Amino acid sequence: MDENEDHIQQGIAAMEADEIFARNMRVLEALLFAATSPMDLDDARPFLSDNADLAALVDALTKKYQNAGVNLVRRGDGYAFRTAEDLAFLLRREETERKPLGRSALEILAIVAYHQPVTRSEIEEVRGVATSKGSLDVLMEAGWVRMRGRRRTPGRPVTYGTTSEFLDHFGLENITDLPGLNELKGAGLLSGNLPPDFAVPSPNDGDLFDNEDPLDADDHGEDLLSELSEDDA
Amino acid sequence: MDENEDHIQQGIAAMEADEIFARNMRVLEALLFAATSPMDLDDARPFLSDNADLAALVDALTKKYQNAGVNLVRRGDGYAFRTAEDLAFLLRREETERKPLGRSALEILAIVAYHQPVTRSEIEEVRGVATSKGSLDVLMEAGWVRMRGRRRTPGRPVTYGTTSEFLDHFGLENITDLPGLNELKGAGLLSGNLPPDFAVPSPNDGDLFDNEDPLDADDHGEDLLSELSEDDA
Amino acid sequence: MANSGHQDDFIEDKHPPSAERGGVMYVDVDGYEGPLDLLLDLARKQKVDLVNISVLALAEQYLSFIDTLRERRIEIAADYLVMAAWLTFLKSRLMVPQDDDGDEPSGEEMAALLQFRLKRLEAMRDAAAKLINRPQLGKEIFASGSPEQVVTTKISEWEATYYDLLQAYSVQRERQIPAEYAPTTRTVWSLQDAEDILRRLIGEGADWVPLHVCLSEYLELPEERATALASSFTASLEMVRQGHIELRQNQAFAPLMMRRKKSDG
Repeated sequence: MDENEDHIQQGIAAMEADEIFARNMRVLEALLFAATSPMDLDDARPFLSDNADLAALVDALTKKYQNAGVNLVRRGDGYAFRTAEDLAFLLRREETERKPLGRSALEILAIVAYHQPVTRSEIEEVRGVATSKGSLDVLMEAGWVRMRGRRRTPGRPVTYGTTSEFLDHFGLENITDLPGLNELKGAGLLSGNLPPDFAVPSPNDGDLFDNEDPLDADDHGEDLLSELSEDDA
Repeated sequence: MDENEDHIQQGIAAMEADEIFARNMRVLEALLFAATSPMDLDDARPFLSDNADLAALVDALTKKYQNAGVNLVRRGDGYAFRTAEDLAFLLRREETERKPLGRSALEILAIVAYHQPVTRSEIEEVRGVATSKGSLDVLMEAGWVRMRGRRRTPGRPVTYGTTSEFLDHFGLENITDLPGLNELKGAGLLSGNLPPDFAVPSPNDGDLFDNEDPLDADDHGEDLLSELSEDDA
Repeated sequence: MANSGHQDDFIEDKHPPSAERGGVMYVDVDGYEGPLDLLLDLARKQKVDLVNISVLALAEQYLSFIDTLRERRIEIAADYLVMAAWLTFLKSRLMVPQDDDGDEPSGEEMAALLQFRLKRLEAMRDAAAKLINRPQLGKEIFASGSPEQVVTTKISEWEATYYDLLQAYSVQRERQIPAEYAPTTRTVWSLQDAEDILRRLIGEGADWVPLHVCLSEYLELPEERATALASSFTASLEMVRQGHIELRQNQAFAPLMMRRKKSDG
């Protein structure tokens, strides 16, 4: 008798757990569908059952949409539904809102992405040419590049990095998914002026480095030294 | 031999048809997801295989999302993904703001409470100042004051009274629990020096009085006479 | 995603047309983004991998290009001249046999550095091309086109206490009580009034008279009793001080007797 009842109880508990999981999945599905930009899963917590297993939910949801016309994708710290990549050709439409990036802006974007955190003078070192003020502004206006902090070196130059919108726009799960990153690292081409056999840094769009200070709230990146030199010129 | 081959051919054709259908479904799914407004199915035609059975596709897609957090729904002439109705609460946030009731609103409320059924001009008579419509609106929005009916006198002014929410908020069981003249005096709220004819009415928040008419269903309390006089002013 | 065709388009299409006519290279220096860009373009013309490039040949091409520009009196930005000076130095290092003092970079080291910088710039251009050739959001990949907004409704919850309500009622009802009050004038005897009255009552007689008998006419009025007693007593003390009258009391609580002072003439 007892054993039987136990089994029944376990059965009921399992059923309930299944129902709760299914409901959580629907809630997460609805929240992710309703959002345009990637959503931090923690933001869904208030709407899920207590102690919901977020990882398991995302896993199940990702699988559910694996072969659909819409996929659940990871973008940095968040998740979002996006149309399937293999339908790209079919769905392709010329973007009208954004002006295409100029050659130099795109080059700077790539340098920021692969070398971040990077200062303006380091960008200039790679390109061998002064950076016109507009180029970085365009990238920041597009929402792809941000000021991360200030390097703890003389002059305290502003450091730049990419944003989560950058990941989202170019369909990258993480900054380490940049195309060709490993080859570049292997070839020692991300190492500044270090000889190739030194430890090669990886791009990092997250936390500040040890040699970076956070920006103050009222620090908008005006760089006294560079402003002065520009005024002089 | 021939028959066998026929079967194989049919099998291949069926397989291909399935694949085409599945692909069309994915494309439609992606298009509906990305559409900025409910999509006319005909707009999907250029993206689908020739002679795709739109009705069958929509049917299959509707079924697929039937129990999901998001449903495929018809909106006007088009279709769109929308949050499942039972999850609509996910998209509604409520914020309650606590504000102290203003002095004049409080005074009007008190007069309505004691003198109900009372017209606006009677309120003004007791207060000795003009009553802005806004104050009465605030009280009605708060759910404490309601329009009871119209007084059967020239101009047919609206009569106001209190609601059961009013009783709830102030912890009264009945409107007659409001303290009378002697109790107000006893509590020190009214001074001893009152003229002999000073009276505190016994309030009534129940049925219409004999000289009150019920409000018509389409009567929202607009007061013809006072509107006119306000226009003149 | 990136195929080399795309990439070349993207890199090359904004470059100025450069062509060799009659052995002379015409290049618009304004079309280059700095000396490194120019060097990279020249290096590509060697049609070998950057690893196998002849740095010496590259330096010579660069210097002769700059010379051409100078001959044609084209103004050249300082960046290009700095690079020209550096390349001249590099060239001399490469051509003159090394003295092994180790302090100065050798020609080979300088050449390797140049190669590194060219390779890195090229790598970044390739990376940029690969990036821009990825399917982009809003172009090939799409987010939900009609996201459902979270609607926040603000509910005002009014606060008022029962006491507030009753007070508001009482205050305004009282405010509206018609102000038809008759001022109740309290009679108060001033000291001067009391003195005048005492003088009159005592008259010219010099007999002892009890004070309360003098005042009996006033003491019967309840509203005047207190003030009449207090003021006349105080006035009488003053009058004693001034020497107009005399006061006498036989024992505590006995009637207070007074009379005109004899000498007061």
